[in-house]
Amino acid sequence: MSALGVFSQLMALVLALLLAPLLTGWVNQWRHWLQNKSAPSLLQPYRTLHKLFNKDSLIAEHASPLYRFAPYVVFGCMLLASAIIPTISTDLPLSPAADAIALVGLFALARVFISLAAMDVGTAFGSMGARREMLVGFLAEPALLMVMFCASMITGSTSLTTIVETLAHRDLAIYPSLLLAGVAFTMVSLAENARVPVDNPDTHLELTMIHEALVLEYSARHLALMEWAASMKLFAYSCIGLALFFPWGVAEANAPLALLLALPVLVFKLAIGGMLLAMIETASAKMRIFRVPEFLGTAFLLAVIGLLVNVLLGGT
Amino acid sequence: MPSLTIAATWTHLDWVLIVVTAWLLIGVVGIAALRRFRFVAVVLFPLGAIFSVLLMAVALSAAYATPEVAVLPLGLPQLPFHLRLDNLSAFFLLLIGGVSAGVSTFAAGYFRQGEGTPPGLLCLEYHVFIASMAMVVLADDAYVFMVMWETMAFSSFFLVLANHRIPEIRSAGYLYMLVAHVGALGILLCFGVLQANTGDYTFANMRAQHLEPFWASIAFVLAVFGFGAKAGLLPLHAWLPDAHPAAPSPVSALMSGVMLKIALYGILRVGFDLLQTRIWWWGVLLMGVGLLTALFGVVFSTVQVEMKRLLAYSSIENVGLMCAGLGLSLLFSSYGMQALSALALTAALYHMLSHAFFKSLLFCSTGAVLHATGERSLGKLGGLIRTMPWVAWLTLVGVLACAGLPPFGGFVAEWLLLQSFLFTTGLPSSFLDMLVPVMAALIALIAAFSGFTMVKYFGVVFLGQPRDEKLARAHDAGRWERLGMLWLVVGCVLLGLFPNQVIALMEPVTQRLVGGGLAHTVADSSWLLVPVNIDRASYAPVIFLLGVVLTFGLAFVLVRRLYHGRLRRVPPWDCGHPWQTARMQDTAEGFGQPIQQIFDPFFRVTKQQPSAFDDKPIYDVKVEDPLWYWLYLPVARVVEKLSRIVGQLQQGRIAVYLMYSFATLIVVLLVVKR
Amino acid sequence: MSALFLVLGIPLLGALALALVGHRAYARDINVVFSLLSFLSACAMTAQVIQDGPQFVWDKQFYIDPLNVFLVTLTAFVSLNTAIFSRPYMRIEQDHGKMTPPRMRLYHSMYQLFSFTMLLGFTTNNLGIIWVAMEAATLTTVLLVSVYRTPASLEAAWKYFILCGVGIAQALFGTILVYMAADKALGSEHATLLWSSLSDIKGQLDPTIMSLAFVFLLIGYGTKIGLVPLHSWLPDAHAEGPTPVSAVLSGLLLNVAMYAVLRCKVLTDGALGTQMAGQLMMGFGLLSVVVAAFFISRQKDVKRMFSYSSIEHMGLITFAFGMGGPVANFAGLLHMTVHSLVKSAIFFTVGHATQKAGTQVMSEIRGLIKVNPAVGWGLMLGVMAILGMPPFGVFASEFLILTTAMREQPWATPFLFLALGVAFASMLIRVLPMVFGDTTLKPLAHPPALIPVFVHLALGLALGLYIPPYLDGWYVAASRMLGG
Amino acid sequence: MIKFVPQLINLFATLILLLSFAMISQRRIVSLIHLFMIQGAALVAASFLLAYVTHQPELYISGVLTLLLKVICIPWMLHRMIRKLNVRWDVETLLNIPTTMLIGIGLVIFAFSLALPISRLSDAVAGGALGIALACVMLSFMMMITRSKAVPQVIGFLSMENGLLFAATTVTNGMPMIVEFGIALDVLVGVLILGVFMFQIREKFDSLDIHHLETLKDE
Repeated sequence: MSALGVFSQLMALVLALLLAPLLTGWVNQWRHWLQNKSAPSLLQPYRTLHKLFNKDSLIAEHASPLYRFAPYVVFGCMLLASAIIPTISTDLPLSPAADAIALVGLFALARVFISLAAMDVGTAFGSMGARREMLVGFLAEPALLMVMFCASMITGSTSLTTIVETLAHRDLAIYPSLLLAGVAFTMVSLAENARVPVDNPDTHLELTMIHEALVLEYSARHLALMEWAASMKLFAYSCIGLALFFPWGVAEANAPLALLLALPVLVFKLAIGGMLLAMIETASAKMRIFRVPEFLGTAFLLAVIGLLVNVLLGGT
Repeated sequence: MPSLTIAATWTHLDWVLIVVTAWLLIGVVGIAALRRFRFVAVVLFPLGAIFSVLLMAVALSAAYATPEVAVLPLGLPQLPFHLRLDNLSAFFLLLIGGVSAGVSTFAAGYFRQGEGTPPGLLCLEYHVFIASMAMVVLADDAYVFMVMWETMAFSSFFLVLANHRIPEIRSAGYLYMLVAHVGALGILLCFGVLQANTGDYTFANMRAQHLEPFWASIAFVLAVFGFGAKAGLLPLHAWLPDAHPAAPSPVSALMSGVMLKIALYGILRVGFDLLQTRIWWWGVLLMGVGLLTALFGVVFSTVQVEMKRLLAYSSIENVGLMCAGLGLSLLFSSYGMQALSALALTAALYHMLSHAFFKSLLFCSTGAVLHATGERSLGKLGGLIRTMPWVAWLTLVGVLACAGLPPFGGFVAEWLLLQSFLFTTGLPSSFLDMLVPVMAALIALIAAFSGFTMVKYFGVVFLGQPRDEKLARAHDAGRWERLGMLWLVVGCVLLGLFPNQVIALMEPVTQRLVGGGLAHTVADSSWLLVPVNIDRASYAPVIFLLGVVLTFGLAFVLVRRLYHGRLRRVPPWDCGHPWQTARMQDTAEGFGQPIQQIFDPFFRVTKQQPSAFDDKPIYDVKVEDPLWYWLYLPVARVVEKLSRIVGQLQQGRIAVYLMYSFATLIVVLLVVKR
Repeated sequence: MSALFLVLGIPLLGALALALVGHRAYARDINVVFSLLSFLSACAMTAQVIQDGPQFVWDKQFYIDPLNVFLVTLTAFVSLNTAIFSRPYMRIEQDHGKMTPPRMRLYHSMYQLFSFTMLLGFTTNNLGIIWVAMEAATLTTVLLVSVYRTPASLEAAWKYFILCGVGIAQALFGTILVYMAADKALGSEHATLLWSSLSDIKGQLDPTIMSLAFVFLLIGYGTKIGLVPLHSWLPDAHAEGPTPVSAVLSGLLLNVAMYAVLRCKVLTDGALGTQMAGQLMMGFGLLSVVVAAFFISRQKDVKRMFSYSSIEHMGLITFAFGMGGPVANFAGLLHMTVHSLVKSAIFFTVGHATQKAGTQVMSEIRGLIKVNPAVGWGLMLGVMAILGMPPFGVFASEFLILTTAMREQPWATPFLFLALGVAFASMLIRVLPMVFGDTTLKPLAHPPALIPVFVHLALGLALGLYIPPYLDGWYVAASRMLGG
Repeated sequence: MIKFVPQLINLFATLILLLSFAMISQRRIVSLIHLFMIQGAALVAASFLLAYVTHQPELYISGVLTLLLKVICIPWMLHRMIRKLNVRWDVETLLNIPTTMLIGIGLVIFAFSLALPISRLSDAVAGGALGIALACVMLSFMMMITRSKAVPQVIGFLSMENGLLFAATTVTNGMPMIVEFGIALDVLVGVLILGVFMFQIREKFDSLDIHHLETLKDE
């Protein structure tokens, strides 16, 4: 691995840590604007995190150690995830350690821990949230996997860097399979990041909440880690989307200039992405919890069809 | 007979035989000390465990060795016991030894003085059970194979009946034995085909025969039927969720951890080794049955409310996945794609190994919980992580592994399986090309499902608040039990972290069976698991783990450094609801309910819901296996009807009887005359 | 002076002696002693055969060859163990008032006479004498079956007598036809019924007559084998007689009949040179296996159930011999041996169980394993063995039969599969609650005789794992002789 | 004289066949026994005749045996028995007489057709008798089926043995002596046992009607 490689790896990590809350803030801002509210500042997420870290953490008296570890584990998973997704460069020493499937596994690991933690305290909401989270997860996960598979069938690889390189550096071709996959991916990422229409990030409306129910018992630094992890998840998903469907502008091995260029490109793409996300959220309405399986089932189906289309029309 | 003079000259096979005899001897001693419980528990079972470790060591060193054969002066005169220790058997011996070491240690602390079968007898049955499994793997002719196979069946049958005073357990044992025997008959007929009328039942002869496709297919289907009955493939799975809970936990651990694999070994031996021809639809059949079984199993395991049943169904699921892997490998090798075939086979083998470890670990944990609480229904458990931390944390590893999460063994297997499913373009028939990705999707779905199940299992049993006040008095597992579980946990972790080394063990097997292997690609990349080539896919569990742990630690330290680590214990937030009770948590039913709603057609649900005006509202849902009503009961009814018809023959009148004889005479005379 | 005369003489003597003193208390022991003596002389005879091969005795009237030598020893052995078993058993029956001293006398002397007739049937070389022996065996067992004098036992005995008598009559007609054929082949002055001489010239026997003869012989002796649909007498006779009698009936008498059929089959095959005999036997065998299996599934009386299982196994054996060929014949002989061992062992345990429960109705026998673990395990293992669980010998023969059938007679295998499955299911579901679970039974007045049970089971087990060379030699030679 | 012998034998044969038919049709037990006795007598006569022609002393002996057994002992015992048990009539047969006769004729035809090929290549004095013997056996078999009382059944059984003996004598000029003795012994003992049985059945069920013997069944 080259020095540049190490550098870009660290770069990716730092970017993930820093940009993630920003992205969340950006999306929130846009949502408020679109809903004619006065938006909070772009840096609000940072402030919240800072505040939370300063507070004393309150923990239910019979909470087990698992409850306290979970936030760190989740945080670690998300950080690792964003480390192996090619955000600005495909020259990541860590990326061979985990390919697309492992990435999905990573998300699953995080999900399992967050759900277990939610069940640990044993309040009604915690377990309800855990159940719903797993319900969403076990449908979203395979769908996400299928989306990845579409790309990897085209590129003949499951390693993200290879996928991005191949997709980015072949002359523009229209892949109908990728179109289907794209739609499926959008639906999945909405569900996974607790967005409308599946979940609503900023209500505590008991009957509908999923993500908020999970972290209901958490406070202070644990809550901060959870939120940070959540925003990093959003960041990671967006990056995956960009990497799969708009891979242009991601730097390659030992190309420092491209690296310099890649950063603004990424920021630009994220900005657009966030805006679109906000639009979708505003435009659509929250659906009943039992509609969610249908929603995600559709996503799964679309992805599979994409796969089949790919086989049928022969990847390239 | 090999010379037993100098230990130096002993072959691997001799050592294995020594272990087996040792086990049998232990069993006999157990009979001698029929009711001296302490002795059996503290001396005999650990002794057996030691020999299991020995077996494991032997198997490890035999993995690369050339096949060794021996002939015991037992069995039929023309057909003495032929034994053969080749790489395949070595692999399975490794599995048997590794798991049984842990389980025997656990058993040392598990069996209690009590009703039912006396401990000494249990000891005998237990050791005969593992010994017979080892012998099945060694068998090199049909006769010894069948003998050991059935010995395995009925020793485990008696183990299942250990607490025979409970009628349910008796009926479970009955069903188990019945299905096992019917399956065995199938296997018998399969061997009947394979010996191709030569009257020579050695496997060597069977390998030499080249059957015409028709007979070969019959043999294969019979094998799938027979071994599938033991492995719990659809639709012959019904015994499994009954028998596993009925048995004492160590036995369920062995049955589901090892015995199911032995059944798959049978499919491997017949389908990949003995049968020389391979036809593509065999592979499709195996895949189809496997995936169907897997989906069925996992869907049912999510809605179970009894911990051992839940695990049993999850075993069905895993067996299905392994079967799918085998099928894919068969499909590839029928088209002569060695590399991919080897990949799929490796995935299946890996899954067998890791499942053996984590599933027996989980069953042991249920045993510990059972002892601590005397409660097997999920609905009454909860919060045990506080009263029995050892069991809880050890179980967590097993749960993560079973959920197929990185960086544990289960994930590696699924990863390999998906890899092999993923790159299957270029099969001759486009139909298969379409089929395989769909199957991959199905596998992904199933894997995600098992995550759901495992969260349910761990969350409901160990987390939350105890749903029953007697749980507060629950005690943690004893010394032996911890030790046994620890061993299994170590197995899970190692399998997760060092896939390359493990795959190297499987190399000879895949080379023998499908003439390909991963070792050459795996070898040159030390810390990366690279099935095909680095650009295509790679996975490094160690780095992965390090990554998580590092970020974990870093975050932990940094948060404390930059801010503080202050913590206050308070009662949980009651949502403005003054009295919160443990019964307000999700029950097991509640947790599985969404799945039950989505997959409604899978189940046979009988609901009893209260109306709004009930003063004593009762909510009761019974979720049953529809196959029981579609297949098993009708068959029973048909038999009953037939026997009623037959019964009419014997209706007591001597004149009628004489008429029978007379008619027979006339008819036969007519037959002969023409 | 051959030991053969001892083999035949001792039981005859025993019959006479016991006819005089059979009602005394010590008669039980005398019974055992005589059986022991005849077993010992059988061993001596076997030793002679091992030393100097097959032997003719008394100008060829008697003949010991590989086919019957082990059967003779087996018969002597099983009847010895049955005698041992019947000591406590009949004593308890007497205490219960089911037996009176005169009946005991009848029982004992008939028991000896019965074993004499069987041994005679095995050892004689004369087809006519085989018939006489079979008829005599029928008569003695009729008396044994009816010894309780209950209406049921009388009915059973009557049916037994009439049906078997008629059947045996057919066999006699067959024998006459064989004699006629011999008469044709050899001329009336050298005409003979000596099997050995006939088998020397079996090629010249007239096929038309022999085929007709075999039909009558098969139907005649088949009635005693209990082949469906000639079996009707069998379950009644087994269920209503004293248990020791049931044990020897299904353990030994069926073998004698089967042996007679085999002797005739050899001649017929030789004369016809076709598969006719074999096909007939296969047909009957298969029918018996299937029908018996379904009968088993609806039994309530334990002894009836096991007698149907005897029909099933005899059917299997018949099928095997019908299939012919070295492997199948070998399997058939092995199955005959192991079946008589295991089945008699089962009847021993069943006898004790029924005495504990005071009934033969299975639904009232529960949890033997708590009252008397030895009896319970004996029954369990015996049933496992008879159901073809390895490593018991029954499995060995079923293994050979099924695997051979799979390629030789594939059409038959589905039926065998079905029948074995059904038999397994229906027998296990009955026996399981009898052995395991909680109990309602009371312990016995006198200690049960369990040595015979476990000796038999051990032998059955041993034969699955190791067949001693002599026995093997006999099997092989016999199956070669049976050809097919 | 010699040249009449075969006709004579055949005459006896037909006589025996006739008697079996008569037995089927006969309801009165006493006359059944008489018929049975006559049949035995015919059998004896036939065997003596054969003995005289073929100069085989064994046949004389077997003839004497038959005489003692079938003509003297057994009928006498049967008479005593029915006097003791006073059963006179076998009123209801399971199958009415004419039908039985018709079936019987069918059986005879069948038996002859079976025996014909064999009798052709028979060189014994009266090879043709085989068919008749077979017919007798079958007829008595049917008689056993149709009769619903114990005694007639037994008589049917015995007349079946007559048929067999007839076959033995005429077709093969007598079985080996030892076998003959054995058979005779068995028959004698058999009849004795049957006699004992009938008394026991009588005392248990106070009737010799076989309908009482239908309790053991599998329905």
